[in-house]
Amino acid sequence: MSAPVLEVERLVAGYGGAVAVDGASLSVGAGELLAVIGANGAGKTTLIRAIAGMVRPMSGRIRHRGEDITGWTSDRVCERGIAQVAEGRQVFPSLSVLENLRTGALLRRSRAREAANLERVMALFPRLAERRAQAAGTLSGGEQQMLAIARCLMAEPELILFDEPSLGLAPAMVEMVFGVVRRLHAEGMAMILVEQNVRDSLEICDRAIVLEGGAVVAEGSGAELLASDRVRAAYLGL
Amino acid sequence: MRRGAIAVAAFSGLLALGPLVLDGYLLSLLALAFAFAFFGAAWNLMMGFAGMLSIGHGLYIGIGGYTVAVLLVTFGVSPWAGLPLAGLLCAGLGAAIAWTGFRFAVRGVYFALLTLAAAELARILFEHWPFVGGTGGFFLPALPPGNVPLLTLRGGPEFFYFAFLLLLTAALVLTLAIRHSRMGYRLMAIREDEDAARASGVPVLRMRIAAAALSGGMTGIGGGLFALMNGSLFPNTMMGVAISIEIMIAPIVGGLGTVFGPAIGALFVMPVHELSEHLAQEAGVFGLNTLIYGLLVLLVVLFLPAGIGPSVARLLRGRR
Amino acid sequence: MDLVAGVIANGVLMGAVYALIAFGLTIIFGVMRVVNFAHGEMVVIGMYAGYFLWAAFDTHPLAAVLPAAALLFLIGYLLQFHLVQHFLARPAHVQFILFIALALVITGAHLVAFGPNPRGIFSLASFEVYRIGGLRLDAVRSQAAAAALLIVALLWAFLRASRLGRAIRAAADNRTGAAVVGIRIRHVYAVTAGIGMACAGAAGALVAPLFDTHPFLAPEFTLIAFITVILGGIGSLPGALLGGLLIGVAEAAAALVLSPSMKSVLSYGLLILVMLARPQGIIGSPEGQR
Amino acid sequence: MIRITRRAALAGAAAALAAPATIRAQSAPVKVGVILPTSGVLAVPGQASRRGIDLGARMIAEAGGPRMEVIHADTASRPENGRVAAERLIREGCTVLVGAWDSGTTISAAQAAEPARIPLVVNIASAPQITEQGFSMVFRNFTPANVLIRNAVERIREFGQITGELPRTAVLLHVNDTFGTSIAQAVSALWTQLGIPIQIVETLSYAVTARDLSAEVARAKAANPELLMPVTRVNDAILIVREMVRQDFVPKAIIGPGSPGPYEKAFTDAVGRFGDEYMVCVPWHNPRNPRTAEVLQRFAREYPNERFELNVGFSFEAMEIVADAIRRAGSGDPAALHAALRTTDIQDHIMYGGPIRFDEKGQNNNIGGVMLQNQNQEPKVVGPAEVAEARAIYPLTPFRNRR
Repeated sequence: MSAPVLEVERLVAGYGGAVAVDGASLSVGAGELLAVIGANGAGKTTLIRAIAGMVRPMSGRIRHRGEDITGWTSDRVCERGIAQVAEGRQVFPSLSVLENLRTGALLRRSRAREAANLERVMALFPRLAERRAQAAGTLSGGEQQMLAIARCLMAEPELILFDEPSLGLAPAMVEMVFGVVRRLHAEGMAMILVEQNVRDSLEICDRAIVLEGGAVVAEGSGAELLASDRVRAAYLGL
Repeated sequence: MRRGAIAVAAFSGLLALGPLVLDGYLLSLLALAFAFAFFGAAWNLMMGFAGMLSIGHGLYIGIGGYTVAVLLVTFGVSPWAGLPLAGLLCAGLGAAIAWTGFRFAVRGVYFALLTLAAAELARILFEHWPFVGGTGGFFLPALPPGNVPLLTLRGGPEFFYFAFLLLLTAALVLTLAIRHSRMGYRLMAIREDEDAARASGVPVLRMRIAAAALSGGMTGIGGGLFALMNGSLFPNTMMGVAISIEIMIAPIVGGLGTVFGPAIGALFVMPVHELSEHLAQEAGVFGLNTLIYGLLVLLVVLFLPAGIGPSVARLLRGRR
Repeated sequence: MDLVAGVIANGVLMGAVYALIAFGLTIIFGVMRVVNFAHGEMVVIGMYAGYFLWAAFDTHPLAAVLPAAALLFLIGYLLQFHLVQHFLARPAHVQFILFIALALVITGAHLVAFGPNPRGIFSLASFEVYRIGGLRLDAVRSQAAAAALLIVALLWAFLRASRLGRAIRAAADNRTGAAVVGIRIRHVYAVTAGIGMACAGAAGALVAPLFDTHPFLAPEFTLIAFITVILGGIGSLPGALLGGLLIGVAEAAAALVLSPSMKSVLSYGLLILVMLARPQGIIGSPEGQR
Repeated sequence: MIRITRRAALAGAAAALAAPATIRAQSAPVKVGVILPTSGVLAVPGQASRRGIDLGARMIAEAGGPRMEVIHADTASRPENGRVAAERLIREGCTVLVGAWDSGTTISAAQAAEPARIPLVVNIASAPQITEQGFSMVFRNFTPANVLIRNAVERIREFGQITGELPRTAVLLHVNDTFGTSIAQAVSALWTQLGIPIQIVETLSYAVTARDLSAEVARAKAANPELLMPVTRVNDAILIVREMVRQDFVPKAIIGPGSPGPYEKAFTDAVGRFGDEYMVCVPWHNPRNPRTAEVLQRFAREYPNERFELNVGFSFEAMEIVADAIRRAGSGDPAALHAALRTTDIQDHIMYGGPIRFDEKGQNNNIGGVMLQNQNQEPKVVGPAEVAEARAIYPLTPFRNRR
């Protein structure tokens, strides 16, 4: 197996004095889709934010393609091709759809191919093409999620960190989001998917980890975890 | 509460002995420091406890000062009556401004600018009002020989030392009482999260008006005494932007929202003022005092984020 | 009639310069949510830059605009990057005192370095007038206004069309979002502060031939910038322009009909009225009022 | 009118400077406390005053005057500091105080001086109230606003006699600060009382912080007066002249009654020849007194970039008054100094006017006022005739002819 895209080793991170991620380790291989499941407050979002450089780890190591990127700021992490579809979508409400997309291409890594990428994501999300001049704040939740994903793709990432992409969306839109994730996976994109929609994410992932109290308590393929009694009881309500 | 009361008693008791060892200069310097500590404590009630940033507290100093001075000189009314009247008038003004701000949902920076605009409007109006001397100023007569300070509420350094110390002590006691009262908790709830406070049944409007009225009234009384000490009043120096800003520095440097913050701040700021002025004179470099003063304030906000007071308290506790 | 037209025209010209000052204040607030209470001091630094360039090289007053803006950009960038950045998460009153302290330091430094004496630029150019019919437009003011409007227009275009401009607007709109897309927030903030203070500096260089430079001018500029910004809507750039023109004209009109010394009554009155009736400013969005 | 003969002047100078040996023999110098706003918004006149104090102290010492030690205190232009500064100086052993430039600070300092029985020699402060509040320790060697205007009116009347005509209409344009307001009030009170045949067609006031006076000047121009009477500080005087040039507003004369500003170096530097022929009526040094010339030369040597104007002059003179009192008192005892100050009678002094004497309220009523006109960017005395050093130019040369 080739070297993993991302390795996280005994990561500890949190806010102020509170520790949210407590010694979690994981790795994502090239083209691999890793699902992260866990209850509210298990440390999923903090894990994502620490990898993305938005929370400074207290200890532990994060490596990207073998290089230590622990404690790097978010802009440097983005520049390496680790992009984020953040919780709450985080679009720029008063900027137009087009301008939002172009903020995704501010990075040096993809700047030069902005026009081509724009065409690509517009083709992927025709809805956005229709509304390109509209302020992002006026879009529906689902459309904003499309925008967040499209914006992330503008950076030509090789690893995407999805943080609750289906949260608060109508069922049709949840469907759409999973469709996009599946499609990106099929195209060979490495991804970490944090979802409260446990069944769907376990079904599409290559591998999954279960986070409890900030630590990894279970790991395995999606099918293995779907079969595990513990996961079924705790996260699938069966 | 009990420890706080002991601290206030110790603080004021110790300072009351001041005149035994201090000369006129130090007494008048300390009187000025107490005056600013008092203004700071009054301002702190609004900002530190209720979270209402007022950058126009000069309004109350000015209105309080002019009320007392005009009553005394033009109408022959003793400051004994003038000071309470000034307090009432300024309490009313404070309440009116708080009400206006609340009624029209003027918050945060906007509320601060509302207070500033009110103070500036008052200043300009006073500058054009011949009855109070306009920009020409309003002057108090010199004290006759044989003046009895307790009668006229005017006197030498010793009198103003005690007068402002008394006011300051009263303000500290009041702050302490409020801090541990239901009103205090309600005010702090408003400061922390106004919407949450309202949701949990705090009468936000009433609390804010109460805090502003109390703060304005206290400042007005202090302003009256300040005018009696200065002997002359000018709209610009009594209610200009400069004095409004000056009175905020001590409480913030000392520790906002704490009982002793304003007093500690003023007792720190005054000597800094004085020493830097000395230094500037020695060096013959005018303006050095402003520079040093600004740098020290900068250092305090940079390195003692909660103010000097809490840091001193932590140090004292650490020793024990 | 000429009197009224001339006074109002001058008001419009001054308004354009106020707008530039206010533009600087509002962009800093709009992006970082801090209120630069030392804004007037930045204008005064720009004025000194203008004065000393003139004194040393006898340059045309407009020639000082770029160097003054560059100097203030640098000051703004460094201040934001190394000092103000640490105060972004602190409460408003602490930020307020930080800027007050900065203002004191700058005023003190000016007084120490340059003394209290007003420094006037004496150049024949500053007495020129343009005649349009019966209207006499003062040349320095007209040039200052034109330059101010040009700068505002260029900045507006920069914010709309450039990559960095987009990053600034994105950071203003949603800070987390900006971090998500990999914008270097600290750098972008510092650039924003640099631009905001450069506006003040450029305005300072523009007014140096009009008002004589001395250390104590600053509070007036800060106040006028505030009123302008609140009138137009805090954080709104077109609002700053509108507010500036409004204040310029209102003050001119007040000087005509009231006693001139009462003219700021009108500004403050207008300010209170707008705050009570339309707190988001005349054309600001409610979004701005945070 | 007061006339000073050359002989009297010389005799006076000798008397003032030749201190008796008894004083010089005393060991401890008399400590003189000086309170001035050397920083803050009043720093310009505060520092100018300080130059006068320092020069006075040096020249008195060199001439063998009584030994004095000057201790300075800065008020940072805040009135409440006047009292603290006075208390501090008194503690440091000062037995006489000089100060405090602005009226508020002066009152504040007087309140400390009064109970301590330490005399306060007021160098500058023009509010009439200062000597009307019943302070017994205050001695003011400066004209209150009403006297300033009385002198100014006298000069304007004389001016009419010299030029053969007086302007018929005037606009009074004054700064709305403590000083400007007192002057404006005095003008309106005295104008008709003294029978000045000039009709004031409009009175305009502007804020001291004014940034732009175009509208004010436009209004003044619209009233079309023959005489413009600006009462200003230096910054606004500059703004007014610039606006007058731009708006091509050329009255027959510009005379600022009692106004500071145009004689300051900042003014002539900023407006150059456009500031020429601008007149002000102010208390000023007597250019015909040989001692004045000596002081002026010395000042020019020590402060080559500054101008000797009235802040410097009256502060210099305050030191001479103090030195004279010390000499006559024979000690630094405040009570003796107070008694000596009461009987001050200095015939020869550098500022124009009669002998320096203080009335029972502590006011010197003999201070004269001159008419100054800027010529070639220097203020020149053009009246009264007995001290004039140049002829007044009238009417005003249009600005467009000066480019």
